[in-house]
Amino acid sequence: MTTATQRQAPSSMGDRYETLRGMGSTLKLMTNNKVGFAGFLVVLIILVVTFIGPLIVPFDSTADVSQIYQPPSMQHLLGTDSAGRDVLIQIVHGGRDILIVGFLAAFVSTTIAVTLGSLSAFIGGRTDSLLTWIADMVLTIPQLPLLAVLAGVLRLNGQAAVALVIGLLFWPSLMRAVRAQALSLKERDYVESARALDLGTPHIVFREIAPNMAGYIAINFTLAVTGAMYASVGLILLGLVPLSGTNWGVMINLAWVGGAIFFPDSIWYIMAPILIIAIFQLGLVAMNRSLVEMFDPRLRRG
Amino acid sequence: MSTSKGSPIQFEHVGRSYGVGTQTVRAVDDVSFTVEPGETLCLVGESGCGKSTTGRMVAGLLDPTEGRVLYGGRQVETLNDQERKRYRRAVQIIHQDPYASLNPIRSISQTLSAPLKHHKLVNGRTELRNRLEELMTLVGLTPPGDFLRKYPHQLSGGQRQRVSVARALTVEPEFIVADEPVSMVDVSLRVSLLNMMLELQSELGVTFLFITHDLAVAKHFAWEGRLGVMYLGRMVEIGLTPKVVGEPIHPYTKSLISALPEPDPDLTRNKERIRLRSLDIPSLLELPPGCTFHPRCPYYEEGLCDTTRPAEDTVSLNGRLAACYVMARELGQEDRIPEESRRQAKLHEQRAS
Amino acid sequence: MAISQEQPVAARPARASAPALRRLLSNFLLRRVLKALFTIWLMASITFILIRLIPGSPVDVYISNLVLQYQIPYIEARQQAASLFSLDLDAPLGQQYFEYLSNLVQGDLGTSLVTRGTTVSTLILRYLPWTLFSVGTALMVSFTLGILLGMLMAYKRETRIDHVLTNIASITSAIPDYLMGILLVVWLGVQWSLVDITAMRGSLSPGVSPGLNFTFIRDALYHASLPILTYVLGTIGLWMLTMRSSTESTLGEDYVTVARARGLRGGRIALAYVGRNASLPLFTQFAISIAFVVGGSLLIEWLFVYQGLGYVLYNSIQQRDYPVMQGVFLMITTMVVIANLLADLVYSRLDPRIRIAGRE
Amino acid sequence: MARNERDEIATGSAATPPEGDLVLSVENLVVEYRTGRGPVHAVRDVSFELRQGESLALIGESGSGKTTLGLSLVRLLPSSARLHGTITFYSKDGLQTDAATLSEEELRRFRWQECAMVFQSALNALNPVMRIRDHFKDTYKAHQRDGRTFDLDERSREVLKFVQLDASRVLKAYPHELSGGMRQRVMIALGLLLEPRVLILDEPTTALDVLTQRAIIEVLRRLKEELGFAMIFISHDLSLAAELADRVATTYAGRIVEIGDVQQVFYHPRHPYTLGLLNAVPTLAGGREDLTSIPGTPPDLIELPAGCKFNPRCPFATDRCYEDDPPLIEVAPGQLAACWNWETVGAQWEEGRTQ
Repeated sequence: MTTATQRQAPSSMGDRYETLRGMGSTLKLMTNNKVGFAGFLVVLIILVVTFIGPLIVPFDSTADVSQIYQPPSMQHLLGTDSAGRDVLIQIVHGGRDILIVGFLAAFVSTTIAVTLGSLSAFIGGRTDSLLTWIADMVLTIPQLPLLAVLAGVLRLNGQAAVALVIGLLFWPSLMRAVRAQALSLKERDYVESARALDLGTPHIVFREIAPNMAGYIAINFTLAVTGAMYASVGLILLGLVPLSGTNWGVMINLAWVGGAIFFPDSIWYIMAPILIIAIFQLGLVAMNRSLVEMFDPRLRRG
Repeated sequence: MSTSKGSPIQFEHVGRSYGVGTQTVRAVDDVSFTVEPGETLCLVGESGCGKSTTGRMVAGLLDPTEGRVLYGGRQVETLNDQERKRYRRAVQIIHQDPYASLNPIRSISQTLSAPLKHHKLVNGRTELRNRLEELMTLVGLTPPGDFLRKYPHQLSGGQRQRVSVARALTVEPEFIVADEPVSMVDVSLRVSLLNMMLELQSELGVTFLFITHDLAVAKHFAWEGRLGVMYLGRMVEIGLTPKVVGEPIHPYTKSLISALPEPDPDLTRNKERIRLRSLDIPSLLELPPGCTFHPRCPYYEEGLCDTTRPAEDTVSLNGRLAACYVMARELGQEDRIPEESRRQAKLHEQRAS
Repeated sequence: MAISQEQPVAARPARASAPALRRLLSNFLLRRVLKALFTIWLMASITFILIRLIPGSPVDVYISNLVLQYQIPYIEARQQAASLFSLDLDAPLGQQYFEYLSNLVQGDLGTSLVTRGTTVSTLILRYLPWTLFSVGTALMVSFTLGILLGMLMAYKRETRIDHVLTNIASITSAIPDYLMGILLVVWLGVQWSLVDITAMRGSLSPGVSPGLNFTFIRDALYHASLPILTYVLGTIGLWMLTMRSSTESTLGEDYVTVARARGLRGGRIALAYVGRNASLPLFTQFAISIAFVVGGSLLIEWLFVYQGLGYVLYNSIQQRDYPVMQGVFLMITTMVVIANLLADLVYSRLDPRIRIAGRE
Repeated sequence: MARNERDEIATGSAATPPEGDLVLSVENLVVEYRTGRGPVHAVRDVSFELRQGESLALIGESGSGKTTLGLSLVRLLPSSARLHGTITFYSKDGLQTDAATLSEEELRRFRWQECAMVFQSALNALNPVMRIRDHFKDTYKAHQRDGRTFDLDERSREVLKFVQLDASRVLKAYPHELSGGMRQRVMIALGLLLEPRVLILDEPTTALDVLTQRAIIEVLRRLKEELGFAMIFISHDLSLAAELADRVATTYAGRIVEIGDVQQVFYHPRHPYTLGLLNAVPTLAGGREDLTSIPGTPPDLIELPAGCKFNPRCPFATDRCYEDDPPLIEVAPGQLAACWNWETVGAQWEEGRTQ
């Protein structure tokens, strides 16, 4: 039997101390998976660059025709674009829209999925088959074409609208996963004995079941962010979403539509937005490996 | 047996059926019995015979689809909130699988403190502490301090089952439903778990409904209580354990006893064997007509056994019941066989002779 | 793929609803078909509502354009719009909707606003095969390759090849496929100029007419190679990772140990015991990915100027050619729904436990 | 009637095992698994022999390494396992093969021809997506080239009839369409297909109900008496050993702690663990027994104590038991026990018997 590694204070402390100590060791666990931790750092850095960068680095879009497609140099760390503007500044200022849409859409779809998934699992019967049926149906609808049609017809302007529409389309697969997980947890013996002990539904949902699903939901949330970014950048690329100003999607669109790709030395300008999006998505997926371990009961507080 | 303060739980023609695709499956079919306070009733039967479903209905965790469940003489559905709360806490359950019965992410002290704090059975931290240690000692997990801090995956199967029992005791129940509590624990450790539960019964006067597939464990645990044998959702025999094991009446009980191997070479190799007519259990989806054991029963008589279904109390000898017409005739209770079956039996006799 | 079959046997108390209806509904196949039809109907209604009802809807925009630009009187503009949209704009809403549906059933999806006279159906018939061809081939290649590589990774667990393939799989499945498409064009086409991307534009070289001859097939493949490569790169990672974990758990099953104990050859075990069982869960995922990949064709076909349905849909959205947009979108959804149906059938044939249950 | 008096009237059918020729001999078998927490000593220096027509029961509980022992005989261990020692199979024509040294291909051909296995959970011992008929075909095809040719269909029906199964219905069925008992009987039939000399059965009856278990025991008994198979039963259930075994070995923490003829081990045990097991198993016959458990918890095969591995739970332990691990000592003709104080153990048991 593994004895508890760190010496604990006498356990006469209340539950609160137990959860605090738990949180501490949970965060520590994030570090012990190398790949996961690396992913976590990447995501953190990009978030900082995107949301704090613009406060430090003023936006300057002065075009300078003599300086087009410059390779990275001291003044332009990432070189310049087709109009001679600094690429780094565009990257720093270009993330906000994309990430907001990504996280907002993921939040919307995760909330819908968790609510409908748990409802469907706990109520069962007709509600369960109806909700699963709806989820299955939405799953068979190709998301991008519907998004494109909606964007074309409805003039989606502003991140909130785009995020909402994406969120409303992306919840089914997560809902089915949450439902399956909730169903299996609901049948567990310790939930039945909690019912026998008359501990009440709030205790069962938030103390017995939710903690076991937290990891599951966190992992699916990060996947939802990647999915939402896939869709939003896609729409921007197709020019169907009139997002003003510059963002990574618009940069790629301009580079592609403007034919910049045919100039060999424009490579830095094209690669910068593509790489930042790809690296962010990779960071999220890698981070999941730590999330898996963070929420695995055997490792978490062993 | 110390006088215990509980109320009896009574089954009256209780049934539970499920919709499987287009058919309905009767997991429990017209079962009636009463468990008196302080008593031990043991339910034995093969897998799929409905003993676990019955256990959950006794514990009020599953509603019957037919018949009535009574607590203290009153039907459970008609209890008012206050009475229902008392019934809810009066009956607790212990599960079979030690690895699934404790929430893996909550420590043992958290698992045990939840009911104590929720129902305000203790006030203040020190009283909680003492009650936790008292419970741990009751179930034989000493020194308590060590175990309270641990998590389920740090304990062995036997230790987890003891925590399960301690959790059931937190609300001072009158009645414990133990669903195969020892079948996943090593044989050499089972007995200490059974003896611990027997001590609890004599000390606290708790009523036990003990569910198992192992007749020998049933005999050991319920020696002073009663034994009920179930087959395909029905109670085929019930009575005092020494009688049911010593002189079984229903052919199914006889077959179980004769089929069970004993840990004693000479005894078990020379045991008189009952030849069954067919080896395989019929599926719950297509139950044979009349007595559901007739396709396998060595005492089968055409017409008599496969026309109507024997009621639970076909044979009734002061509390000792068995659902079998052949045995009813043998024991001189022929009048309890319904007219329909008697006529069919005569018909087949004439045709045969 | 939405088989609700994996729902645990519903432990609901038995109710006496009409047995005939329940027997009908419980037939696995019929339920699938009903659901498919309902999805198509729902999508048709959504596009109807979008096109017709939302203020500032495309019909009104089209009418106001005609009035402003060509000074056509309002009434006449309405007639023109009605004929193009094959809608009677004055009739009460319910009647319009009913008419819209009946036209739909007869395959009349209205005519294109931009290219006058060509009906949407002809457009679809011309461009649908290209999407089917490119997406279909890509899915087949990616699925089979993904399964084989996945099994290899599971058999060679924790070796160098496993680590390399796992990393490749996780990278390609994380990065959006259209970004990889762009990278292909930029690096293969421009930077290393290994591929003449300008020649590869479009789905067919000029002057080559479709027919069962070698030149057509070679040319079609040549044009479709980059889109197919992009689709494969976009989906193969997921198959590899899923198959790897599924194979790993199957290798731990008793029947594999028993097969080895029975002295069966490694190949036989890998194929009939491990492969078949491990690939089952992938079929459910295959159906879901159909919707994803077909949807993605919108972007990939735009990227490579590959004239399939996705490309037509893109153009119709850009040019506000609503009838075409409506018709093509419906066609894409129908394609996905049918593909899901087929995947359901294949899955139920493969897993006897489902097939038998389905027939009860 | 207290259990111990009954053996006075020891009629007992197979008193001493038939003197068949040697079929299998295992010498100093050691198996270790590499894990994160250090090596697991699953099998620690086990030796025994098996003769034609004889059945040996290996009885042990969790942490005894009995399943590893079974799997190691046909080298079916996972890659993380290391195996030392010799496993010699003697085929009918006197050829001796040491399974420990066989190459992969030789091993493949050897398995099921010489030594077949029946596993515990019959449900997933059969390939869920294949009919039973194909399982027989696979087994036959795998050994066809080694000269084992016979009419597959006829042979399959023959072995299925032997285990009382309706061949026509079973052959075309899928595993999930058969009950637990039927699947276990199919596994036994598959084991007989190539007429191996040794049949290893790992917990053959554990996952089954009493009546189905009885049917399997009857089949195994006929197998032994009519077809003269040499069999090894691996189980935690003493009653199964009492029913079918000629010789019984109790195992603890990866080693055989006592081995002997079934009458000797059941009625004259000499090892404290065997004693503890016999006193802990409830029986159906007779009145209520005062049963006692073995104290403590099952052994952790990674952190084993010094000396005798049973000392933490042994009421007879003396100083010597904490220092060195006792070898198997002959305590009676054909009976060995690994205990320094077997005399006191024997004395206490025999004295308990006479009360």
